[in-house]
Amino acid sequence: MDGFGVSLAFWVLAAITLVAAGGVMVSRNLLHAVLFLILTFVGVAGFFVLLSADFIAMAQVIIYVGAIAVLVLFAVLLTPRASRDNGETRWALPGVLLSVCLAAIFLFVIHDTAWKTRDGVPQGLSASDLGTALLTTWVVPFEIASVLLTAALVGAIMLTRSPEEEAEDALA
Amino acid sequence: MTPGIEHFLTVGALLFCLGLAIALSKRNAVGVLMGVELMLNAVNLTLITFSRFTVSPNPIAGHTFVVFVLTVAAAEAAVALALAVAVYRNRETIDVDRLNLLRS
Amino acid sequence: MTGIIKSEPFVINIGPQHPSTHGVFRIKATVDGEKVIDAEMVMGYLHRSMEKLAEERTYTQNIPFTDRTDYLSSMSNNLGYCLAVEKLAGIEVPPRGNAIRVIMAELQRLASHCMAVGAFANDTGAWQTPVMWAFREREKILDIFEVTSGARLTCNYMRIGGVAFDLRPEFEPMVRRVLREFPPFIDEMEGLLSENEIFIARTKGVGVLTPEMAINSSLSGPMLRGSGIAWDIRKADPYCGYEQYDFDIPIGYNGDSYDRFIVRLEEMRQSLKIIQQALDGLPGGPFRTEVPLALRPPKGEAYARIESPRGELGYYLVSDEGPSPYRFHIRPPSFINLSALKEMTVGGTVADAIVVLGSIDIVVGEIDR
Amino acid sequence: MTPLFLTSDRWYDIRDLGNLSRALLDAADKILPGGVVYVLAALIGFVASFLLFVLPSQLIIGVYGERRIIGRMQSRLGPNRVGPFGLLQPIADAIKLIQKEALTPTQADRVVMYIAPIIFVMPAVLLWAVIPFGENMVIADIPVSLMYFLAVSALPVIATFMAGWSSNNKYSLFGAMRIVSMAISYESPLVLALLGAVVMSGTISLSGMVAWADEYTIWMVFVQPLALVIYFICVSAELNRTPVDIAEAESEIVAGYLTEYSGMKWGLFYGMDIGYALAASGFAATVFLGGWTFFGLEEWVPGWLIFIAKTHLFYFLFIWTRGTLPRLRADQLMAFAWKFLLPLGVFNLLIVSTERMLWAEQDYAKGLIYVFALVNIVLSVGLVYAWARFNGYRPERTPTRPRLVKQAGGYIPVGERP
Repeated sequence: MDGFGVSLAFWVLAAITLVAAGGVMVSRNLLHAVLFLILTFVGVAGFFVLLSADFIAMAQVIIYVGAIAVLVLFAVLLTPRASRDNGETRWALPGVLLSVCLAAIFLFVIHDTAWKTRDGVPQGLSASDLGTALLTTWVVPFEIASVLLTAALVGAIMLTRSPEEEAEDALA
Repeated sequence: MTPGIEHFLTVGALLFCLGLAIALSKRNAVGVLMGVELMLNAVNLTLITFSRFTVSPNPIAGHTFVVFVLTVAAAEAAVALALAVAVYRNRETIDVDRLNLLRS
Repeated sequence: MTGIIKSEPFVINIGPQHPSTHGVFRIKATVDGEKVIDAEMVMGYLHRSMEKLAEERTYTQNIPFTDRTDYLSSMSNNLGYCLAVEKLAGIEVPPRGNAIRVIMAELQRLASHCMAVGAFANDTGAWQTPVMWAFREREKILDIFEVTSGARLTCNYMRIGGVAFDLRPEFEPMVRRVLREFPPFIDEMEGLLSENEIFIARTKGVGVLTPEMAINSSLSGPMLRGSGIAWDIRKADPYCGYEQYDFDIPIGYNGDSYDRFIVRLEEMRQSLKIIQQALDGLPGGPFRTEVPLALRPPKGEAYARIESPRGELGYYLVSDEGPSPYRFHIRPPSFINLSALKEMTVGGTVADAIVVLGSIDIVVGEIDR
Repeated sequence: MTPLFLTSDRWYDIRDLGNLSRALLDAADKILPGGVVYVLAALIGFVASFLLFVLPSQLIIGVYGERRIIGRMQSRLGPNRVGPFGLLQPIADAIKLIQKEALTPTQADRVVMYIAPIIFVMPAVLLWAVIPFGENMVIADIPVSLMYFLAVSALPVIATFMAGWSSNNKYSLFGAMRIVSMAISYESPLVLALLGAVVMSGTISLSGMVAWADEYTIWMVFVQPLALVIYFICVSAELNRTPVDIAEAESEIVAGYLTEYSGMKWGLFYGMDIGYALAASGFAATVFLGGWTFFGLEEWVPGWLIFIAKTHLFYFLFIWTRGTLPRLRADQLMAFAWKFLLPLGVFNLLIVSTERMLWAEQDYAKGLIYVFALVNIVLSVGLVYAWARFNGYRPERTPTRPRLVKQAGGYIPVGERP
C-alpha cells in the first residue's frame, strides 16, 4: 500500500470529499445538497478502500448511498411545500464559528501528538474476520443492534401513518 | 510521500466540523439530518484509521464498531425523516426556527 | 392543530397525445399520489360534423360517411345505414345479399376484436407481442375485404338493397383459410394472456361494472355482456336473417376488464361459427335489388340497429320525400359506453385508468362523428 | 516492480493481447518518472474494458440481438436492413442518436439533467471489473466482489432519480418516484437470495464461487434454485425490464423518467440499460451457473467462451420475459416484494444454513452436496407453492372462459352469478 498511486488516490479522494461536504453546506437548492451528500458518502467509501477495509467500504456504499441517501430524497419529496432553499437559521454564524474552533482544536491535537503506528498492513482485517468477530466476541451488541433496527422500523412506520390508515386498522 | 495517520485524521476532523456546521446552521430539518449523517461518517473514518494504523492485538474491533455505527445511523436516519414527514403533515413546515411550540 | 395536509393532488393530462388512448381523446385526471380522485373526459378532437353534411347528400352518397365513423368496422356501419334506409323506403333485400352481408359483418367483427384484444394486452404492458399476433391474423381478413370491395379499411361495399359487387371466385378459399387458422390463434392468445398470472392480477377486479350500472347507463355490446347480461341485438332483434344461424352469446361473471377480455375472445369463436354456417348455405340468385340512384323514400322516419363489435349501433333517418335525408343521426356505441368510464376509473390508479380505457375498446372517430 | 498483468501461458488469454500492453508499459516505465505508469495502466484498463465488454456487449448483442429475437417472437423480422443481416443496426442507431439534438426543457435543472446520464454510464463499466472471465482473467479480484456488485448497482438508481427529478415533467416525476421506491423494496430480497448462495459456497468473492463450483463439480443453481428465481425477479426489477418496467411504462406514463431526454442522452440510458442487463446476467452466470468452468470442459474450450455463452443464455431470459409478459402495477409490485419475496428469501436462508451445518459436520463430503441439491429443488417448489396458497392464490377460482347463454339454458337473469 505504498508508492505513488496511494498518495495520489488519497489527495484526490480528500479533495472530492471535502469539496462535496462544502457543497452540502453552500448549495442553494436542497436537492443539490443531497446529491453532494451522496458524493461525500462515495468519497468516504473510497477512503475505506485506501485503509484496506473493503467490506466496510462496500457496506458503506450499499447502506449510505443505496438506502439512507434515497431515504433523504424521499423525505425531500414528501415535503413539497417546505422551503427547499437550503437556507440558514439565525444561529448560522455562531454554529460555524463553533465548528471552526473545534476544527482548530482537533487539528492541533492530531499534529501535536506522536502517534505510535505500526508499519505494515495489519493482518486479520478481512470480511471473514469481521464476521467471526461480530458473532463471537461482539455477539451481544450485534443482537441489540438488530433489536434497535426493528424498533426504528416500527417507529418510523407509526410516525408516518396517515389518519385514514389508522381508521382502517381500527375497523379491521 | 505516502499518507500517514495524520492525513486521514485531519480529513476526518475536517469532515466532522463541516458536518457540525451544517447541522447547526441549516433551517430545513432534512438539512440538519444531512449534517448529522456527515458527522457520523467522519467518526467512521476515524475509527477505521485507528484500526488500520495503531498497534493492537485485534484490529478488527474498529470495524465491528463501524458496523454498529452504520446500523445506528440507518435507524436514526429513518426515525428522523419519519419525524420530519410527520411534523410537515401537522405544521406544513419543517423549518427548525418556526418549530417553537414549547416556547413560552 | 391545522388539518392533516395530504400531498396536494395535481392534474395530469392523459392524452390527447398519449400512447394508449386509442386515438385523440383526453382524460384530465386529478391525481393524489398514484390514486385517481377525479377524471374528466375531453372529446371532440375528431369531430367532422358528419350528421350535418349527410343532410346535403343523397342516400347513396352517404354510404362512404358511415365507413369513416367507426373506421375499425366499416362493414358493420354500412350494414346499419343500409338497413335503416331499406326500412324507411321499404326495400326488400334478396337472400344472397343478406347472406353476404352477414358474412362480411362477422368478418369485420373478427378483425375489430383482434384490434381490441391486442390493444388491450398492449395497455396492460405485454409490449407489442399480442398486438403483432392479432395484426398478423387481421391481415388475412383485410385481404378478403380488399379482394371483394377494393379497400381494406373503409370498404364502402354495401349498397341500399344489397351489396355493391358479387363475390369473386377467390373469396371462398380465402374465407376457408381464415376459418382454418383463426381458432389456433384464439387458443394461442388465450394461452398467452388469459391464464397469465400477471395479466389476471392487472385486469381482475379493475373497472368493475355492476349489471345495474351497466343497464342504467344504457351500455351495449361486450361491456354489457361482460357484466353478465345476455343482450345481443342479433338475438333480441334479428336482422339480415340472423335467426337462421345457430350461435351463442358469451357473458362474463363480475363485469371487470378481465371478463370483457374473455367475452371478446369467445365472441370471435362464435363469429367463426356464423361465418361457417353462412358460407356453407350461401344461396344463389341476385345480390342486390335495383334501387334508383336518386331514391326518394316516402315521408316518415326509421331507426335500424345492428350489433356492431362495440355494441348497439343505430341509424335514425327522417325523410321529407327529398333526395337527401332531412335528419341523419347515428347512435354510436363507443360514445355511450364511455359514459361509464368515470365511475370505473375514480378510485383506481393511473395504470388502472389506462387498462379500463383499453377494456372499453373505444374508437374516437365514432365518438366525435 | 512486478507488472500489473498476470498473464498465463494459455494461447487464448485474450486479456493481455499477446503481452502487447505489458511490453508497452514496461517501455513506458523506463521513460516516465516515478509511478506515472500506474495512471497509464489504469487508463488502458478502463478503455480496454469499455471496448471489450461494454461496447460490443450492448451494441452487437444487446441492441441487435434483443430486437431481432423479440421481432421473431412477434412473428416479424426485426432489423435486417442495415449492413449484412442488419448487424450494423446498432451503429446506425448510435449515429442517428448522436446527430439528434439533445433538448433540455426550459424549467429543467440543467446541470443535474446533464450529469444524470454520465452517472448512469459509469457503473455499467465498473460492474465488469469484478467478474472473472477465465482462468485468472479478472481485472480486480477483490475478496468482497459480490458486495461490490451490490454496491455499484445502487448507483444507477440515483442516476435515474436525478434524471426523473430534473426534467421537470409530471410523467418523469412519476417515473422517478416509482423507480426509487421499487429499487429499495427489491434490494432486500436480492441480498437475501445472494446470501443463500454465499452461505452455501462460503465465500463472497466471485472467483471463490467459481472455484467452489469447480471443486464440487455442481452449479449453484442446482443447490439453490430458489435463490436464482428470486435473483432474476429482483434484478429485472432493479434494471426495470418487463414485467417490472414501471419506471418507463410506455402505456401509462409515456416514457417515465426518460420522457424529456432525446438524442445521445437518451441513447446512453437505453444503451446502458442493456449493458446492466448483460452485467447482471454475467454476474448470475458466475454465481449460479459456475462461471467459466463447465465440469472440466475448460481444458479445451477457452474459459471466457464458456462464460460468454452462459451470460447470453441468462440474458435470453430477460429478452424472453420482455417479449411476452405484461407489466404489474406499482403497488402490486411493492406488495409482491415485501409480502412474497422477502419471506421466501428468509425461508430459503433457513434451509440453506441448516444444510450448511449438516454439511460442515460431514466435513464437506463431496457426495452430500448432490443430496442437498435434490432436497433443495423439491423443497423450493413445495415452499413456493405452499407460500402462494397461504397468500390466497387460488387459480381455479378465475374461470378463463365466459358462460354461454344457450349452454346455460336460455336467458340468465341479472344478478345470478356462480
